[in-house]
Amino acid sequence: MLDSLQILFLMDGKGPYIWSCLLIFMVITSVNIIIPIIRLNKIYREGNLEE
Amino acid sequence: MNRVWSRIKNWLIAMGSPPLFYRWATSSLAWLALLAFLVLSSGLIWGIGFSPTDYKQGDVYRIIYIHVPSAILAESIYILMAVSGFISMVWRAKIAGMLINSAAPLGAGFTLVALVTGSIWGKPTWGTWWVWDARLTSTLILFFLYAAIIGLHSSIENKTKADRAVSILAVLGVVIVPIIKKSVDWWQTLHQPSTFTLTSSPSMAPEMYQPLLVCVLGFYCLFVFMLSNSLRGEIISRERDKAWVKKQFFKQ
Amino acid sequence: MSNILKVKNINCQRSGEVVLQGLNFEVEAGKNVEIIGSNGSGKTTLLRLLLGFINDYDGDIYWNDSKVPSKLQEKDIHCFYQGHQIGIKPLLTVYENLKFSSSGFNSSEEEITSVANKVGIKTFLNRQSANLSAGQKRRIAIGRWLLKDFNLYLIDEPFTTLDDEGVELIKSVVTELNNRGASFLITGHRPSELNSKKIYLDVENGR
Amino acid sequence: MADRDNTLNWFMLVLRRDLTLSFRRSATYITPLIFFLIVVTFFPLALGPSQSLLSSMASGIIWISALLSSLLAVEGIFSEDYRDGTLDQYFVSSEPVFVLIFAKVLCHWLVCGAPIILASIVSSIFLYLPSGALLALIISLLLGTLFMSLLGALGAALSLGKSAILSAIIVLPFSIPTLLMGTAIMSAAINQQDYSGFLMIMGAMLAIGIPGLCLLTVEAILLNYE
Repeated sequence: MLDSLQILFLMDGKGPYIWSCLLIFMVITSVNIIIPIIRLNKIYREGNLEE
Repeated sequence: MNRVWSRIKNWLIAMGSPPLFYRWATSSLAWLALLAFLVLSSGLIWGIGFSPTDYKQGDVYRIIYIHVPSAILAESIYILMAVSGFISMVWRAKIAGMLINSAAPLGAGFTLVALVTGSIWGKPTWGTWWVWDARLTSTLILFFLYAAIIGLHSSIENKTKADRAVSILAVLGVVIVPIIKKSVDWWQTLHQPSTFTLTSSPSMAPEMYQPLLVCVLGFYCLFVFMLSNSLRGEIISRERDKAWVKKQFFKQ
Repeated sequence: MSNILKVKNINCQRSGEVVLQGLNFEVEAGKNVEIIGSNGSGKTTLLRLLLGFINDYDGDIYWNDSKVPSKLQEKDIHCFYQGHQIGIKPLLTVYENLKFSSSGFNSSEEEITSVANKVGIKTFLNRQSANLSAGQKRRIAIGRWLLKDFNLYLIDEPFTTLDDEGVELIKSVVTELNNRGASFLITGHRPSELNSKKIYLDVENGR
Repeated sequence: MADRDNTLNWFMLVLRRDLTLSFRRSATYITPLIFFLIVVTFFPLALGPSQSLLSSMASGIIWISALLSSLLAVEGIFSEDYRDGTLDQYFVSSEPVFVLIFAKVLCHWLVCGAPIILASIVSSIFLYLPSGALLALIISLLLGTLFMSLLGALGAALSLGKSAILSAIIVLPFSIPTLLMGTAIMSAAINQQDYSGFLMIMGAMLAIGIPGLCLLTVEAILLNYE
């Protein structure tokens, strides 16, 4: 089981390229998802303070 | 049959008014996230994990399962923005302007993903980080178009004015994008006789091609989720002092 | 007496606070209307709203008794608009300022000199407008009214920086143009001696 | 019939007015010229004076500096009229407005485009451009600077009252097809090939651009009046 993971990760030397691509995709997408949520919470907290 | 069609039409018209869209988005956000996660992860796992290795390039071609879908998505987000720009110019629909403002950062993000993965792909295959391939160059120009839209929108304070300026730019952009792609393709053949273009997907083996379709579908589901998420935030931030926002948003 | 312009209960908000509320008035051909209000009472907003520069208002505007979405699309009523900035180019001479304007581009040399004479700036015709006084620049603007017959003149505070002689000049020009069938919509701080229907903005908002 | 020559009078009037204004203020046609020459002389300073290197890059250098200088000069095309109220009067007058926009663009092209083309002849000597390509350079720049003035007018209208850099960012991506066509004409001329096909493409782009961009500019200016 362990070595098949090893093969999957290494992919005869080209593995890091693929995983770095996946990592960059996840980072950029999560930034685009989280920023609106943070903005919404900020408005929510400000809104409640006014009431 | 036209009963179904009229229900779809009513749903589309309902989406035109911010409160109704906000209610639909809040209720179905979780489902959209789940759907996007399922389709996308199955596509990626199938593509990266189980599809056969390419005889020429070895395993590094698997980057195609991220690079191509994000490039396609960046293109279709721009077309979506142009359509909503046209709607906002002709019918002055407020939600269309908001849609552009929330879709632009997403489009820029996906274009960035396509660019970075394209250059990472170039390293093992051609030994350089950046190669002036026709498709990569037109994606780079698309990124500049997104930056122009975001820059113009943030530079105008009055949001309704900013929406109309940005919809003009989006409509103009969608006319120019095919011209740019054609001239860049032609420019590449002029200076370099056709080397290996980055992705000739139709000629790929079927088992490599099917996961790619699933990945593209997954990316579209992800975009629908991200768009409704950021459009929801945009509506609330734009209509804060309206009555329906106080009733629906602050009372949760 | 068909009225050129009819305004029915106009409400307009500018960035949140109410500027115009329940405004009704008509402008008949050959008659004048004066909108009097303090600063920020919505005079300029009303003018820009009539001209179609602002379209987020509720209420209706009838041009020649037909409702038109925005004045910019409707071309058969000739309007002349003069805002706070009177649009005199310092680098151009007085003659060029009269000639290169939305009213003077078809008029011949004699017409322009005769209008300049009537308005009292004939002697400066070839002098650059940079070294003219504010009052004289206003006279150039008044000269532009005479160069072409418009149905409706929308003038924003014409009496500022004008001496008594200038006020007399405006009265004579307005009456002359009224006889030719043109009507005026003028805004100002205080009611002037023109024979015009006075509409007080501040009182309107109060009611 | 009267209406048509009325509009022609109107077009000629605005053109004459802008030309007299620009010639009275000599800075308007000198600054783009000097900027163009400065940018052109930077390249030999940076890349070294070797003739073979410069002559191979001459057409690209001239084209890029021509695009940039005609774009930066377009910033003031509307701002002065917008500030002192003449633009409102012109909009309200019952003359068609896009004629006014095209007159302003044409005036900017005559005032800024023409000096740039003259300067490009001088700079083709600086950069050892092969003499055969000089005629192609002038023709392609004629069309190119006109398209840039059109695009620049839209950028200036969109960012009225904002910084010029913003209108540059907005407009530069749209000038890529013109840049590619221009340099293609140049490389075809240098290799003594026939470049009439590329000229036709640039002509077609102008044919679509002039009506389309002028109408979009009218919409963009109206937007600033809200």
